[in-house]
Amino acid sequence: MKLIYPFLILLVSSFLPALAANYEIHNAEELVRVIKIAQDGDVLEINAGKYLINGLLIEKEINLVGKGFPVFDGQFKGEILTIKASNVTVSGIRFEHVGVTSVIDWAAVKVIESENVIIENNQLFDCYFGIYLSASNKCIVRNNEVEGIASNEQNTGNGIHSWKCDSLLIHNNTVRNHRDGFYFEFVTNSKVDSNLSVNNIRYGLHFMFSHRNSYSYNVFEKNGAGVAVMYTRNVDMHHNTFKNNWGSAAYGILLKDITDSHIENNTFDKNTVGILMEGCNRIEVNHNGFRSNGVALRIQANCEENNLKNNDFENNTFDIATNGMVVQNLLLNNYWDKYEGYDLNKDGLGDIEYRPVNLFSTLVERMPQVMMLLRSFTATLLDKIEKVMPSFTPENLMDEYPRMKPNLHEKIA
Amino acid sequence: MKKVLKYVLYDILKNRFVIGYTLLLLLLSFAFFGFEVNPGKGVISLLNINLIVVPLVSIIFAATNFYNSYEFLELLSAQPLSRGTIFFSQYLGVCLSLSLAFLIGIGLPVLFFEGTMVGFRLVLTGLLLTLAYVSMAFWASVLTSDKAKGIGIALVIWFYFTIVYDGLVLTLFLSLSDYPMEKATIIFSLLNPTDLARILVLIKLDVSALMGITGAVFQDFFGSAKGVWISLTALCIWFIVPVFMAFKKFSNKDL
Amino acid sequence: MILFKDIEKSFGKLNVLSDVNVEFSGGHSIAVVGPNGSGKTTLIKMLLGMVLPDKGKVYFDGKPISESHQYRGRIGYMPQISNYPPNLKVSQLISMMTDIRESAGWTGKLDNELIDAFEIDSFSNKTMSTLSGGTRQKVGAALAFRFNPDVLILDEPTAGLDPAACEILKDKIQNERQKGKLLILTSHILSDLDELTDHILFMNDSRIQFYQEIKGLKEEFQEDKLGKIIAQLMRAKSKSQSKILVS
Amino acid sequence: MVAACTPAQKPIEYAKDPCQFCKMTIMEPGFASELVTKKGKVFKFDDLSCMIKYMKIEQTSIEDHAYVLVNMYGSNEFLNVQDAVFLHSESFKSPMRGDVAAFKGIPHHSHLPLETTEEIKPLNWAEIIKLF
Repeated sequence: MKLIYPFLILLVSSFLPALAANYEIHNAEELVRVIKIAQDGDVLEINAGKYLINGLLIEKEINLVGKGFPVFDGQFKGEILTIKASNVTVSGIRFEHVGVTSVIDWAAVKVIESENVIIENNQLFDCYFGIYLSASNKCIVRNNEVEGIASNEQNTGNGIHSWKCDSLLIHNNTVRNHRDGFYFEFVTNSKVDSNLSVNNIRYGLHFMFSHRNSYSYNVFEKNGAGVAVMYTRNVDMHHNTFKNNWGSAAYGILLKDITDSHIENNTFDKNTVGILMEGCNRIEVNHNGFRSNGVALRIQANCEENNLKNNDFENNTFDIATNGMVVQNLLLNNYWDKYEGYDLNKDGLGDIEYRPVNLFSTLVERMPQVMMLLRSFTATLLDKIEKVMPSFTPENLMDEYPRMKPNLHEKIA
Repeated sequence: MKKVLKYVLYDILKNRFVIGYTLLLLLLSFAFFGFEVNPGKGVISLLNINLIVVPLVSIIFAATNFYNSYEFLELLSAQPLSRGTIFFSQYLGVCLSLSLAFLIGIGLPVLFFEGTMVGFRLVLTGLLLTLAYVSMAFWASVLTSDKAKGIGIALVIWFYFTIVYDGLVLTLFLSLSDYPMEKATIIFSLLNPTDLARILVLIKLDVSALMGITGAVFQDFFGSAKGVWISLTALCIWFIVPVFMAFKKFSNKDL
Repeated sequence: MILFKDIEKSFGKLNVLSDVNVEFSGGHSIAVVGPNGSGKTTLIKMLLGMVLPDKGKVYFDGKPISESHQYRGRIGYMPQISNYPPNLKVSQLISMMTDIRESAGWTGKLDNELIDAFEIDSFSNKTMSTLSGGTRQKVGAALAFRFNPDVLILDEPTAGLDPAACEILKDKIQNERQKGKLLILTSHILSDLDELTDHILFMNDSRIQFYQEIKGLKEEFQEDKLGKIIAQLMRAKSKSQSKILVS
Repeated sequence: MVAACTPAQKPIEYAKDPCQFCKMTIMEPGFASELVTKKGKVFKFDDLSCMIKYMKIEQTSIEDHAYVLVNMYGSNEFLNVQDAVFLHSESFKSPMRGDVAAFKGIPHHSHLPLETTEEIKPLNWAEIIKLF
């Protein structure tokens, strides 16, 4: 029986388009009625207007196409659309007012155990969860604008939420004022690119146990705690921008238990901590720009075999902070604006090594309140003494061939 | 008082030391802003001048000047003037001339190169530090009639607030790391004018770092308008209390 | 005019004035005499309010001087060493003193006799630090007399002055004396005192030994020169008390 | 200073305080927990599993602390862990997937987000420690 299903789908999709019906929808009753009679492949053109809808279940392979942004208002009563069918398209619709429950994660659009669902060009406003993909594969979520209401802090769900999915494409969405902008748990082989995640209460992007995904050209800005990436292998993060993530628990990226991953060509601007690495192994951190962060990189002692090459460190309060003595990581050919050495042989590399960890930052790791003495005469004095005879800072954590000029040509704006 | 102050100012403003101090600050300002591509770094260098050079010069100059003016103070006290008039003319004369030197030497270049909130705070706290250290110098000077001793006390005060105090705080933090010290950071900051001035500038300059690690109590305090007002008030207390104590002592002092 | 009543004063353990009770009346010219460290300077400073008594009070025209500083507007004081703000011009110093007196309520005719006699206008554009000690003394003297004060306190007035200036100043003092002013003088040059004073306040060992008219004293000692009398007195004192009276 | 050193529990500031162990921001009241040392230092956690792991790494136990507290499920009210009854089920979906909820007594089944058929055994602190 199960084997026949794919065949049926194939049959339907190859022969029915010509037969697919087009429906014009003008109100909620009509929508409910048409969904009952519609066949796989049918297109429902939904005209502008207000549709009071909640708990509308779609179990057929139909296309919902909004014209002039019809408004689906959930009146805080529950979910708006629940999709339990593959090949469904939802586009051009404005979803509003999804209610909050502690038990069920109500969403504006929830996709359950389906494939090839496309959700695009929609607007979501004041929804508990925005778009929620559960155990679904090969779905596309693109060009959506998701905006929560930030005032009710604990009662806001995630903007775009995926759980147990594979091969998703999340492209060019904007998420604001949700709990986590993008949340992925047990998601694999997916691509998240060109999204904008701003002002979310917790994380702009948050994923756990989600292997072999790539995140590129996204911008994460002013999120309560930046971006958190946890318990994951084979992550590829490149050309992202992490900026203005401020707070006692805020990070450009919080990397916890990540292995065999690439973080390249990203920009970290004005974050409390650019990257926090905890329990991370074999990560390539290359060609990133760290500018004006409190701490550009905080590497915990349990990180090993990470490579940091060709990065630019400019105007950070601390370049690297660590809580251990021996750090088995490689620093090479980075540009450090605090480097004071010379390049006598003119090969573009400094003639002596650079040690990015200073004594003061080490003391701060031991006792955070010491930060009160930042840039005091005493702190500066201690750093100078430590530089002459290192005894507290990790001796082997150094860049042997630091660059004299930034790798990236863009200067600080 | 205005009458006497006017002549005290005539005298101090022509003082070679004050003129040299103004020129030194000007030179440093232009050097720091000129050599650094990034004005933020210039501000950091100037902050160090603010925290080290300005207090040192203020306290030493004020103390020296007090002793050098001793006979003049005697002469004034034989005139129909109250002790208060004599004391505050001298005090304000020193404060105004050093403040003017600071405003020309640091204020103008900062306004020109770094007319931001950070720059404004730098100048404001530098001025308040000038006043605080002049006040402490006066206090030290009225406590002892011995010039060498008085200048020695002034130097010790500067050394204490610039280096020793922070060293003590550091030691205390590291040895008490098992205890909650969040509130202590605020108290310790308020008890040293130099630290207070530094933090008021850094909370704008290194905001991302300070937000992170010091803990919520610290950042909530210094990051809030209320905290900034309390800090500024504390800085004012740091110049009002010593000068008041100095004045009290001076009023009952045999010249 | 000036009354010291039950004055006690010590600097730390050192007793500098004890049981001082004396009254100075207008028209007297008083020589304050005594060995070094006997309390002369302290007494004068106390009258000017620079030194505060531990016990007792000083009255000026019946009012305690601790209550108001206004009485100092009626005193002209010429300090022993005149140190003035180094960068102030002579003219500025003079106008400062005028400002101070005027704002303290002084009105009257300025006495510019000494300013003219010392030709102070000729160097009034110079700053104080460029003047010699003697020239500064001239400025100090001129300022003391300038506001026509009822009381003149002159601490070693002739020290450092050239003979010509000395004579000018002495003439001026005599002049003011004749006007009935109260004069209080200290000097190491005893002939000056002989010439300029009519009363003697002799201090020793922080106490007033006696205060009387010089005329009577001379008769008592059968001696015409004040200097000799004083020398005699001091010798006698140092023998009888076997104390070393050096500062 | 003396007052500051008397151990006292501190309320958790949600969406602001970080978890001491996993560094994540504490968001959900129902699962947060807190350690107060005898010297008065406070550590906050977003998930009971974080607190237990932290205690194991630091090799400390209840005896070393002035308070060991956990939020009651669905509220931000603290409960001493030794007075709590714990339920462990994946349906709780706690922030770090410790999936343990704490209660004052054995709760009514209908108040829980459990699948109707799910039967779970109440656990005490000693048993819950062994889970992580």
